[in-house]
Amino acid sequence: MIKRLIPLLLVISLFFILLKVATNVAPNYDLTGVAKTYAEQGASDLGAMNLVTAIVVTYRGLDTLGEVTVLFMAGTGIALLLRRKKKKNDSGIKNRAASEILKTGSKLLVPIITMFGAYIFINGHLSPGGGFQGGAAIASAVMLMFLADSSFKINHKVFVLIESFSGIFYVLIGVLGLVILGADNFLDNRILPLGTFGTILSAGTIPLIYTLVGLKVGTELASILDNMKGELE
Amino acid sequence: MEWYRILGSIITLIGSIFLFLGALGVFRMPDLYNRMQAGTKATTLGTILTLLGIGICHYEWIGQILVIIMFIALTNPISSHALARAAHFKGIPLTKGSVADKLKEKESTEVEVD
Amino acid sequence: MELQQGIFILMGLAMIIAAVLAMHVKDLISSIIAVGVVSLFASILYLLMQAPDVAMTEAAIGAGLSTLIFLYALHKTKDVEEEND
Amino acid sequence: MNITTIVHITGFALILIGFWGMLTQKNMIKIILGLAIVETGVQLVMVAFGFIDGRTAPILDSAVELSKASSLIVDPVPQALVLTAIVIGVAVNALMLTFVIRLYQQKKSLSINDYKDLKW
Repeated sequence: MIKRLIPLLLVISLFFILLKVATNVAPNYDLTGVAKTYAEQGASDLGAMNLVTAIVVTYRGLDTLGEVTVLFMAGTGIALLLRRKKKKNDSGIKNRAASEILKTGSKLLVPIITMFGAYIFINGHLSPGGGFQGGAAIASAVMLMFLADSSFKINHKVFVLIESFSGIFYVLIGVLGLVILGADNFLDNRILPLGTFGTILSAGTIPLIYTLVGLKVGTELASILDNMKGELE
Repeated sequence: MEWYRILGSIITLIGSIFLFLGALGVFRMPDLYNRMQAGTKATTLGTILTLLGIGICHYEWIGQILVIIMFIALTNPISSHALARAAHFKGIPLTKGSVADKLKEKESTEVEVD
Repeated sequence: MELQQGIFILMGLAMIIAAVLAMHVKDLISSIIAVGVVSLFASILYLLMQAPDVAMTEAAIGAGLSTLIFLYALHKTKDVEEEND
Repeated sequence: MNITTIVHITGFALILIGFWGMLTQKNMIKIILGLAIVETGVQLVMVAFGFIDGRTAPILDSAVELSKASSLIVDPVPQALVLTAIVIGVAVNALMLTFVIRLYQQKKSLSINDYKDLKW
């Protein structure tokens, strides 16, 4: 009884705190503070059509770098904790092979999904989407291969290479901002010309950075999936 | 009203009728395989027709809509096929009135060959 | 009440019901699928709230990858049990 | 009742349900599922803070006039924050599930009551 009572009390107190929040928030009718500045100057400053991309990649670029680092740490921790033991042969459960339709269909779909992921992160500054969404789409393609073909294995060497090089280039682009534009300009996108507003080769380094982030996130999520999958078969 | 708008609306209406029939089939069919069959065939055709109707009404979007139709035509039957196969291997029974079970026959012949 | 608010209320109710089911059901697979449903409805709400970027992320990661990771973890913890018996 | 309030109520309800689940469930995977529900609720609440009725998405395409952009779009800052929060959330969930798998390999149990090694 007492075991149920304490959680109940905690949930009720949380309810009153949240009630206070809910009743005190008035819906806002205009942008204020930093959001107003971003909305007014984002286009002329950075040349990106998608303001969320502008905030994620440039205005708050350091946060994104930290976030990619956290993702990398989580992936490394998972790989470390679930490291493969010696392969047990013949656990008794045999996997049924996937049907021909499923194999052919997934082989047809995987390149299309990967291309769609690349399209998402290359067009991140023009349309909704960006590195994280494109990376998730690429990881979904790997997930489809895992589900459709139980003998499918990812090429770890290629994945590690892509992941580490995209990380290194991401930091290098940040440092180039310091070198070219002077202090306070870490991860500035204006080291490349801004170009014509609304075309694909515009907004300085934003497409470049988002491509690197997309490759990194995609390979990291795919490796997390691979590690979680393990040697079940 | 232009003629293509009327044509697009009619096609969209036919598509939504198919979608409704698919939903009815999921509700009324006796076992899992029949339900899955209704929920896949009817909704695939219904979705394709609905999208096509919208594409005819707003003809500047027809390119994107053709790509979406291709995706649906690839994914929907394949995923349904995989689900039905998995359900069959899991041993979910067929309805009493069914007359043939080709997958079972195929499996038994395969075992004999091995 | 306008149509838009009605849609939001329906979506919210569906999310709350799915969340309660996820916590209440004994079967773990149903529970995981229910959490995936909560994520899927959340992504629709993001789209209606004019946040397409967040909607894409939530649909791909929250409803897709996350569910699969949970299922893999469940499979791994079940697998050892069967071997042990 | 406006849309921000509706979504806030939904998000707060999700937070409470997930919190209650985290506190009362015994199965460790279910505790993590509760945390996932809490995450979804918090993200919904944060996006709803930036929502303004009748405005369009923060993408400055042909539908948005550049000079009047700040009066036509919703707040982009919470969206950017939530975008990163979702990706971090799934990484954290995966890491916690990894710990659960390792614990299970040690004691062959998913119940939180079996792990009392540090309890005195």
